[in-house]
Amino acid sequence: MTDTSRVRLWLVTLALALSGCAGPFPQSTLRPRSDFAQATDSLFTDIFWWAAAVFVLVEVLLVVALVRFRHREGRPAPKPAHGHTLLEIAWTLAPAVILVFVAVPTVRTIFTSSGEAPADALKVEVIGHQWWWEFRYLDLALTTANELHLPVGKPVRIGITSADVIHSFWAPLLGGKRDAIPGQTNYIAFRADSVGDYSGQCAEFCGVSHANMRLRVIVDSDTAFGAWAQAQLGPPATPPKASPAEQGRAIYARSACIGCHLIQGVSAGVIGPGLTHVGSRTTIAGGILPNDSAHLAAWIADAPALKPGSLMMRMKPPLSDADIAALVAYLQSLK
Amino acid sequence: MKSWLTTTDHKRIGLLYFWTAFVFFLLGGIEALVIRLQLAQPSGHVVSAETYNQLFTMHGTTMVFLALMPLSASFFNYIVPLQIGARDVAFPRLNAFSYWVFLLGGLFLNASWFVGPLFKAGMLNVAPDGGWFGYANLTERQFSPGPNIDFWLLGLQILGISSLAAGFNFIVTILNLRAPGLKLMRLPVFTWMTLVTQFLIITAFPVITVGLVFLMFDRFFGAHFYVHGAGATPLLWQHLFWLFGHPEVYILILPAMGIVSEVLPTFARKPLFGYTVVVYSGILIGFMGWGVWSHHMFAVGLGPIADSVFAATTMLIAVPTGVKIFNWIATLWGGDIRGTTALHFAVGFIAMFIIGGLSGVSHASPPADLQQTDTYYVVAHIHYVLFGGTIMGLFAGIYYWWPKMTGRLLSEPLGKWHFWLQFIGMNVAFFPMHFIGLLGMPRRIYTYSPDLGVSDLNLVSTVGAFLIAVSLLVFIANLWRTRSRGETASNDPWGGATLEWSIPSPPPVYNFSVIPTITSRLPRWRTELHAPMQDPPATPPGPIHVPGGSWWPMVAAFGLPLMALAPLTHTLWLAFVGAGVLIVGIYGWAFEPFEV
Amino acid sequence: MTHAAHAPTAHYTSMGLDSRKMAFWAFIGSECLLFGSLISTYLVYKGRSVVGPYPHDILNIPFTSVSTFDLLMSSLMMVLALAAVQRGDMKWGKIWLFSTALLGLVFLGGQVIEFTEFVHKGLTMSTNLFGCTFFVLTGTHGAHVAVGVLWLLTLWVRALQGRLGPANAMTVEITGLYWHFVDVVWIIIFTVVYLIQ
Amino acid sequence: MADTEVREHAHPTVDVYLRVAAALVILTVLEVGVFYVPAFHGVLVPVLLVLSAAKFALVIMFYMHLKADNKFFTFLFGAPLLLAVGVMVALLFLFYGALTLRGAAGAG
Ligand code: HEA
Ligand code: HEA
Ligand code: HEC
Ligand code: CUA
Ligand SMILES: [Cu+2]
Repeated sequence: MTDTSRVRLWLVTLALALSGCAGPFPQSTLRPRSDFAQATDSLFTDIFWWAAAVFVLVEVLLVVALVRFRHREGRPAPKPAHGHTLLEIAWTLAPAVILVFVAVPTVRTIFTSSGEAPADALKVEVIGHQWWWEFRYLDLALTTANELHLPVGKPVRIGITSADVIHSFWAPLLGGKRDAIPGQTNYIAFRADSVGDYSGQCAEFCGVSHANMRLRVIVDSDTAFGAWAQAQLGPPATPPKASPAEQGRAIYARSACIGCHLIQGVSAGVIGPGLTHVGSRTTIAGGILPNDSAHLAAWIADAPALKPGSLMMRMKPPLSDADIAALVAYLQSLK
Repeated sequence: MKSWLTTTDHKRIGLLYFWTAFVFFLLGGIEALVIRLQLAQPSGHVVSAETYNQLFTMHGTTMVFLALMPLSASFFNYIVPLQIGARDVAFPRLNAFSYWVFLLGGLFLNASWFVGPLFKAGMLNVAPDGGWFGYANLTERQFSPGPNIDFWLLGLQILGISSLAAGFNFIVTILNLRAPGLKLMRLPVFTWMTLVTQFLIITAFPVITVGLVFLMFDRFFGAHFYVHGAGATPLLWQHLFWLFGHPEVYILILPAMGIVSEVLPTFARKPLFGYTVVVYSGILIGFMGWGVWSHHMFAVGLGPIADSVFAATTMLIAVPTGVKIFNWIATLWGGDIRGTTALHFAVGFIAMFIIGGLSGVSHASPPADLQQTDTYYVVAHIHYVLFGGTIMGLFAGIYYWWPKMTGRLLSEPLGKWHFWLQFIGMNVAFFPMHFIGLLGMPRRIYTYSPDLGVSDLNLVSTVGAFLIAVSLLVFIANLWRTRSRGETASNDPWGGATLEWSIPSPPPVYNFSVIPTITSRLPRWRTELHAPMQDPPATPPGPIHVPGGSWWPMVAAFGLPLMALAPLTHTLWLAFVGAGVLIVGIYGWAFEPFEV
Repeated sequence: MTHAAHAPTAHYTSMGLDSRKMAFWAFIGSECLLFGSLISTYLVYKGRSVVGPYPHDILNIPFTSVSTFDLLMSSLMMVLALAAVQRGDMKWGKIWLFSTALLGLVFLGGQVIEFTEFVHKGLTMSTNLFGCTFFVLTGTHGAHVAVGVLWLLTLWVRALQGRLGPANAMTVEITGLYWHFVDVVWIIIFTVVYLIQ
Repeated sequence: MADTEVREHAHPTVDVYLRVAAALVILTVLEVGVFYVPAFHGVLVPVLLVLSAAKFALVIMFYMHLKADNKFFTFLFGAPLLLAVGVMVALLFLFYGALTLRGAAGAG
């Protein structure tokens, strides 16, 4: 058993014991699932043990001093001691030496995890918006929102930037966060080592709904990823004639929706997330709501009620329930 | 009443600082309790998202600028002149000015809770909501159109003036008003740390002032200092803020370290171990604090070289800090330790601060910090250093110097209750935050998903916060009780070594009936070379002239919030009125006869 | 603070230095960080404006050279005023004090003309980054000059009233420290902003 | 106290003040001159920095009396000044160095 897994086990067990529930901890930083996350995790483990040693040493000394030298009647007055040069040198040097052991791997890891990736890495651009994520696959000419699909085992390089204020892109199991800063692109690079559905969220305070700016990263097998990309590249589904979905498309096309959303061939808005394949996503609204009829309907009726401050304002005039139902049907058809 | 409003007596100003800051501390604490209530459960509904953001912003701002700094200032004011054998500070009226500016600045900031209706918004709607570090460009008008951020940036500018004025005052006081024979290397460590802190203040505050001025020009006059579309970068704000912000955290901790360095020797009946080293490491900490600011920016993409440099400088600070810790332990070692409440808090400081220091070192490693930054792991760090460190240290100071300041001893049994409840409470409240953060909960979120698996830990933390509240109620009860029933204090209830214990508790207005001449670092103790000094006589040999009060510092102070109201309400004439009041105040002050 | 507090009753001080002067040097140290931050910002944002006018389109070196000369001369007047007051020559003390203030006013006038001209040429605070950093940096300096002028005029009036004499030399000296510091800052600004484009 | 008092007031004479003023004017003329001479363009920045540093030093040493005054004042002024210069250099490094320091990955 490596050190890393040992401390992880220890910490998780302790947390489990404290929390009493058997959560899988979907955002734990102690369960690395990529080379990048692995590197930071083992670095943290190192530091943790050094810190634990210093902690124990200091607390033990403190307690011993307190117990041994507490006041007792009749004890002679303490000998004044003004200092001790050797001791001073020792406890200046000892921490310095420990710090060398921390600093060297730190610097090494900084350079190995600085976002450089092989040329054939899959390149994705992440753009933070108040309060949702846009993902652009640069080589695939493909854009999606809030749910990032990646192939397992392949190097990926993620360029992170923002369209408005500063956000921070973070999917803990896959690695550390990087800030999304307007006018600047920051990079992280990693290779996910197992298939799975990883959650993450915006980590820099970005306004009212910062708490509601979540995301997920879905790491697929190579084939599943290919199939997904293929589907996303296709045109939006055309609803069958006279279905509620077709009615929904008509409503969509004459509502305010088109001003903000993109559906290929239908509308070209850029303020909100693209909806061309919105039906294929498992969540909506920055990953806070499941993508089902009830939530979609509630969202379309009054987004800010579900997500304070949402820039998708309440529709004015309000849409009728029937219209909303049709819209929902249409959006769900956009697989 | 009038005598308090016009007072220029450092002791009274110290008490004013104390009570004002203590009330702000309770306010910040109540804000924290509401935060904890909201987070006690996932998807909490105690407050709205907007209110939550105002709460944590005001909590951080209040604790840092309105509670901890001025609580330290209350000891600078009360204790430092006594420790150096002075009759007052160098500029008594400037001192009063600092206090009034602080009070008005604090009221200005907190008025934002109530004045929503004046801005056509609800109550609890226009308080600052951009975080205590107010990151641009979120704080630009485009993304924060309301007056919220305006209150914050104007309020902080006002408070900065107070701190700067006090900074100059105390530097001169400590350097120039020492009693004869009190060489620099004989100064009590608390006074030394005060001096270092003042140097940090006068150098760090101008930087945030500039950052705030830029923000003000952006918000009010259409400048683009932090707007990337114009070629600028919001990162400039982060640099300016943390250039100030990191020295600021040492401004918060050094006075507490000074207090601990006074309390431990007194109750271990042993001189401070390695006095010189402790002093120099304090100076070094202050100096090194200037070279580490980008460790708050490890996620912004400064590049591997800059990250490495700042990681190294940051880690180095652990060395002088560790030196202090070891010297404190060595002070206890071989002593004859009296377990007073003050000693409990001082030892609590060491025990808890180190936890925060060590998590700080884990932040100092940039790759590790990429997983930690902006999570509750950082919140754990800051509360271990600020609560486990500064607050513990300040309480040590309160229990230690309260008899000197009021003439009555706080109750020891209640003090122990207070200590243990607070000690347990803070660990229950803040220790789980390490796990909460490592398990992936970001900071500054008003709601979190039950799926994260941190709900129970959060509930535990909330319980801890309320335990702290109970401990503070015990403390308040202790204060209350002591007012009338506390044991009266002699000159020197603890057997302290420093000058403040040689005069009555509370001291007479003139402090020292005769200015003492100092021959030793521990003037009141017998050491190998020195006999204890003679306490000054109970009555002064001749009349001592004490300056009367002055209204002008307060008048001048009122000019500042008036000026701040001008941009806030878009009323130009208020700016002139404010400037006029300030100028009138200063002229009145400059030309009134006043004998120092 | 200027007058009565400095009655000649020499107070004991542990460093043997005048407390006000010491406080003032600390203040000047603090101002170094203020102007340091402003100048740093000017420098890091140099050349990042995305639209004009750019510095070389608009800065008028001959004009500003004259202003610089003016400010340097005011510093000379200031030391002469101090020397006069110290030797008790209040006649010249008054003259030099007033000249210092006058040259300060001339400098301010020059700045007003400069700013107005820039605004006419299309450079305002909100035009571009050059505008932001230029106006805030030079404006902060100008504000310092304005305070200095007010202060000097106050001393001059006190002198006219006969309430300023050799006993107050320290007050004049401190005023001078402020005034020279403002001059020194301008020396840097003139180089960094105007000459190094 | 008396001796320190004397030291504090040992100010230069009017003569020195005048000569410093002359030096300041000459340096300023040089600065502006250098600015207009094309031959200097390659070394404009270092030359200007040296010249203005010289002016800076003259004013603080003679007009602000730091040269003759108590060394402690030099510390009160010099330490923050050094800090300010250090901060400036660091910031310039961080802003201008960013592209190259960040290496290939950061440069995009
Ligand atoms: C009192 C205030 C205080 C103090 C004293 C400190 C002390 C330290 N801090 Fe902390 N810090 C804050 C207050 C403070 N901090 C605050 C408020 C924030 C958050 C701001 C915000 O974002 O809102 C913060 C954030 C913060 C960050 C940024 C985290 C992030 O946002 O990602 C970092 C990163 O390096 C850091 C590091 C350190 C270090 C290395 C120390 C060191 O000084 C600690 C040194 C002490 C010890 C190490 C213990 C004793 C030493 C020994 C016993 C010797 C042996 C030890 C070793 C060999 C390791 N701090
Ligand atoms: C400076 C010191 C300081 C202190 C002392 C505290 C004290 C506390 N803090 Fe503080 N905290 C900060 C500084 C401090 N904090 C900072 C800088 C931030 C970052 C802000 C930001 O992100 O912008 C922060 C953020 C912060 C958060 C994170 C918010 C978020 O990111 O969303 C939390 C959450 O739990 C928290 C909790 C607490 C608690 C429970 C206490 C407790 O210890 C409080 C104890 C006090 C009390 C419990 C009050 C007692 C009141 C009474 C007894 C009532 C008496 C009433 C009458 C007499 C009328 N704090
Ligand atoms: C003012 C612009 C605007 C208009 C008009 C608008 N939206 Fe949106 N929409 C947004 C924004 C912005 C978001 C992202 C909000 C968030 O997550 O915080 C969004 C999100 C959504 C989402 C969730 C997408 C996802 O993957 O998370 C759906 C579905 C949606 N809108 C549908 C609609 C429909 C249907 C209409 C018309 C009735 C509409 N929108 C009108 C701006 C708009
Ligand atoms: Cu986006 Cu927080
Ligand atoms: Cu820091």
